[in-house]
Amino acid sequence: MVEGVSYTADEMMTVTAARHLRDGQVCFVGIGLPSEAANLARLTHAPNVVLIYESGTIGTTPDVLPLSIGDGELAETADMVVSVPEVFSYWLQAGRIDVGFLSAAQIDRFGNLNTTVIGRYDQPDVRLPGAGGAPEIASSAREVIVMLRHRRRAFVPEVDFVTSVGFGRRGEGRGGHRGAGPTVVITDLGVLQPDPQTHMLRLVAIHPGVDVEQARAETGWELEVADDLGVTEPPTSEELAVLRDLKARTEAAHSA
Amino acid sequence: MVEGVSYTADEMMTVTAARHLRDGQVCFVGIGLPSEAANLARLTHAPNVVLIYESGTIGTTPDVLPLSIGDGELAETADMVVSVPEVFSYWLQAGRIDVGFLSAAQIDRFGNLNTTVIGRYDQPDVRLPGAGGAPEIASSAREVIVMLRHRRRAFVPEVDFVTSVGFGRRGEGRGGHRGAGPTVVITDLGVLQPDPQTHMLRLVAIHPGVDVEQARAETGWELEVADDLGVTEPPTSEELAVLRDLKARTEAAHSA
Amino acid sequence: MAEFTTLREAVADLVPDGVSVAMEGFTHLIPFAAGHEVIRQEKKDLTLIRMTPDVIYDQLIGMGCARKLVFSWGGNPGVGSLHRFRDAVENGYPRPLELEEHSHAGMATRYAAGASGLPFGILRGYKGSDLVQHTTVAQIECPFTGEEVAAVPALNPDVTIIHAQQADRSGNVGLWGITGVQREAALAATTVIVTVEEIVDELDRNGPNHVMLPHWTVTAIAPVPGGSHPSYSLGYSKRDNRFYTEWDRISRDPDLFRRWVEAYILDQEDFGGYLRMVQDSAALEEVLGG
Amino acid sequence: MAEFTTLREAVADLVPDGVSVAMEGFTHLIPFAAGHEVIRQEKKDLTLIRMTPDVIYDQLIGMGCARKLVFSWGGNPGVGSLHRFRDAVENGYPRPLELEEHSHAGMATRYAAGASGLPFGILRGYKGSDLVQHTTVAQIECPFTGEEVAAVPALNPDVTIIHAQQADRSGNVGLWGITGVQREAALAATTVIVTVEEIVDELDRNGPNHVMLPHWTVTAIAPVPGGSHPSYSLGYSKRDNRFYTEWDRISRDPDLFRRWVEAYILDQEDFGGYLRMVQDSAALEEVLGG
Repeated sequence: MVEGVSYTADEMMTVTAARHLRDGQVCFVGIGLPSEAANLARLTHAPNVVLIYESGTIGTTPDVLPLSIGDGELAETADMVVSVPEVFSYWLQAGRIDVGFLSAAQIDRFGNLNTTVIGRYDQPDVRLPGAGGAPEIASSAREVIVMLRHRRRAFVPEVDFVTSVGFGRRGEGRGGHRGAGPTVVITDLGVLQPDPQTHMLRLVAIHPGVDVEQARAETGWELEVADDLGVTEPPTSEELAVLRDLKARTEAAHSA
Repeated sequence: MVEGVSYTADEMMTVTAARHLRDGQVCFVGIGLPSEAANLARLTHAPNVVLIYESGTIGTTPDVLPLSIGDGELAETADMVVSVPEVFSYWLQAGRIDVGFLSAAQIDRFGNLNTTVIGRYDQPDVRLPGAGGAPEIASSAREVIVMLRHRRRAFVPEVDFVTSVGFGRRGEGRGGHRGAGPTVVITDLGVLQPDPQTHMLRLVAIHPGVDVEQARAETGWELEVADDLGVTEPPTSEELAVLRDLKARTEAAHSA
Repeated sequence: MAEFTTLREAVADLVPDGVSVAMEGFTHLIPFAAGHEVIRQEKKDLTLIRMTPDVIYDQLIGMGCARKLVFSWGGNPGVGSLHRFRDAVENGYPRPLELEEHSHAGMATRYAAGASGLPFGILRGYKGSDLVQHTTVAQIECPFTGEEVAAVPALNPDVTIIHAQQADRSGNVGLWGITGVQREAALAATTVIVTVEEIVDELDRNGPNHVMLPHWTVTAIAPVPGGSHPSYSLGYSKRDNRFYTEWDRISRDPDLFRRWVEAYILDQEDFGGYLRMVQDSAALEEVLGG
Repeated sequence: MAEFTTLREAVADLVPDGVSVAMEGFTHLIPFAAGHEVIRQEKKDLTLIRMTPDVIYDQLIGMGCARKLVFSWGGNPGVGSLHRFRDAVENGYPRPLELEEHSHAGMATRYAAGASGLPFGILRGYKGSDLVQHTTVAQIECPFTGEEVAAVPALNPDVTIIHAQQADRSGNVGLWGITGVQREAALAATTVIVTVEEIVDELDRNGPNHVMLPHWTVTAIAPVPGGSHPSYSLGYSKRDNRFYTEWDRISRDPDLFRRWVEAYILDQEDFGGYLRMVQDSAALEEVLGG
């Protein structure tokens, strides 16, 4: 879209998330967009980023993206593979994770995440997969990067169920958790961060070509916008090339 | 001593202990006499006995006796080697051990064992090595075989320090522990077992050529003797041959 | 103590109706063959336990074998929902499904406590999550620092079933690659059934992360080559990603699902029959179209 | 994050007086070279931590480096007493030694809690043992069953020092054979120093029970071939059983002990000098006789 390089909103989201990782950081990664972003970082500016998947693969360097959290590729390219109890106790809970990635079906203005149910727990409208590793990633990782597509049904004033805590139902803060919680929420429209005082998520950057009103319209609460609202740098041609290469390799490998 | 086969009192003790193991039992073994006895059992009537040493070696089949609890031989001949935390949690504490062997500097009439201090804890006359794995072997193994030489200074009315509990200071019983405790005490003079009612150790068998008075004299409390006092079968020539072979191999290996 | 047997006999003898069963596997080494056998033998009222109930649990739940599910993440990995699981929870179809829901960290702690012979395990977790109001978790205080941590009850399945790469002739079981929580699930259980790709003279222990269950911790071993399909067995088979994608379509419609289970499981003698059928991609359209 | 350095620099920079230090090793891979370096640099007021303090801790205690010992079994394995340890406890010589004493199971639980970031760990243990009156242990109740279990405080050494077979050029550390509690001790510590037999291009991970510490969990790595003598490094060296027997004689007499430490440790530039000296069996008689 810019300078003749065309890219999709998902690519913008992935590239933005990748840029948030610094070289050498230890990342707890889930499947899907987080895995794409973390591996893009590893293949571009952060070659020494350490990727941990909850299946127990530590320091893994997959050549193609995993389709599941336990693909053989993850084990075969890992520095070490540990048991699932160990990955949660000696590695996540011990505070060894710099950055945890999370997604959700719903997020509220205080960064609380719902992956459990839409509707009432006992009689759900939609039963979602559940907690998985998320509650303890949310509490134990030094910081959490949330990635999800910016849609009004996902950005709700109050989540139906707090699976993983951000800053609490009333924005009361981190309640003694060791990690800093969701320091950034990256969407396909822009970037949100919690206000240091109120803990309420506000728009701090929009992606090129996106209108602030669009972000407001897709947010279920009255979205605050930072005074110094930034505009994300569009993906470089290198970022795009590496990402597309990775996805093409992945596609080829998984359809084989 | 009998039928022209001569043997030592220690050999009699080891052979007696070995006979107490049944094929297929899972044994938690310490260094020294227990290790001798357990391996003798494995090399004679109990080829499928499973030996576990607290260094984490599970199903080990050493060709020579280990000098330390962590000899390389133990790891190299083991079915598996696990970490020390795991050997105590997933294996001993979980109740997977049929028989635990223990020794001690002192034992009292209720089978309580002291490996901590002679004298007062804060100002000991003799500081002993300490607990090691013994307290939890004493509580978690299905039964405990105690092996120690029968001397008045070791067989005391009350131990100076209960490192590992037998039937309690006043013989009150097992206090909710899962294992049955010391079901047999094997010495170089004979065999003692707790009275089912009083939990007091009494002499149930003497070794050939040993006088009951000798056992009484070497016991620091008034030793009860079973009405049907048995006499241990002397070592067979096969038992002796296998034991001496094992010890000769061991000596040769360790002095090399 | 491990007995060599067939999967049919193992399930018939060792998995009575009403017991709690963990069929564990973290994407890798999922015991699909065992799950099919449970369906084929029409087991009822099971409490199914698993951190990551996936397609095989979707099949069991869809066929009404389960009364209750103990779990921490129920989805089709990399694809989306488990539709039979959702139907049971959202609509009570084909029967209501009681849930006992935890986080992964909580489930892993529960299994580890079970394997350790402890009544409970502790972790930093659950705090601030609404899970607290809907599951069995307690806060306890550190007697030394006063800090609060979460306590969760030990998990000791009546039966744990896993799939492994190898067993040797003594019945020692070897598995490697992503080993998940299988060792804890097995050591926590009263009865342990293991299906294996292969029986070998000596376990292949070259390479890191080899995990063993000694023969005396295993109840029954049944060789079922390919027994983890559509999951995989590192060194033996690849994950059938296409199957997972197709499952979304098969499971969405209760009638299609039923037809699929009849053709691929109930009408088959054993897992070998299923494996022959999934080779034939035309068969699927015929079954679902019919 | 692992820095390659010399053992001298690592001890000088990372082991200040007064810290708590765990030099772990369960008979195998005992970091003797590191212990000698601590003696050579005359470190003071250390809290020494170890499940099985053996000859190297006897040397440290005998030289007055330690203020306190946290342990579960203090003996010369397969031989008998640690005489310098006994002298410190029984007679306060050369200085009093405070004891914090546990069982093996308790110490293992404490390290595992430390490695897990928990304030305490739980186990079935201590009940009925007089240890309860002399150490830090509490009874806590299972919130689900009411059963009582023991709680012990987490153990988080300021510094853990271990000896391993290999490190690769990125600083990943590999060890195998009997691995004891080293992984937990390292993961529980603030600072981790590892001496290794060899630096290799790629870790040799063939064979079971290979354990790794990734480079980003290690502070400093120093190559010290033979650095575990008289303990051993599986695949590199054999246990020097004769040394352990001789130690009984050396350590029994404070003067012999002092002469031995001067000749074998203080007068040597580094562990290489010690290793050359122990090769020469005549040297010992000369030192002890002199």
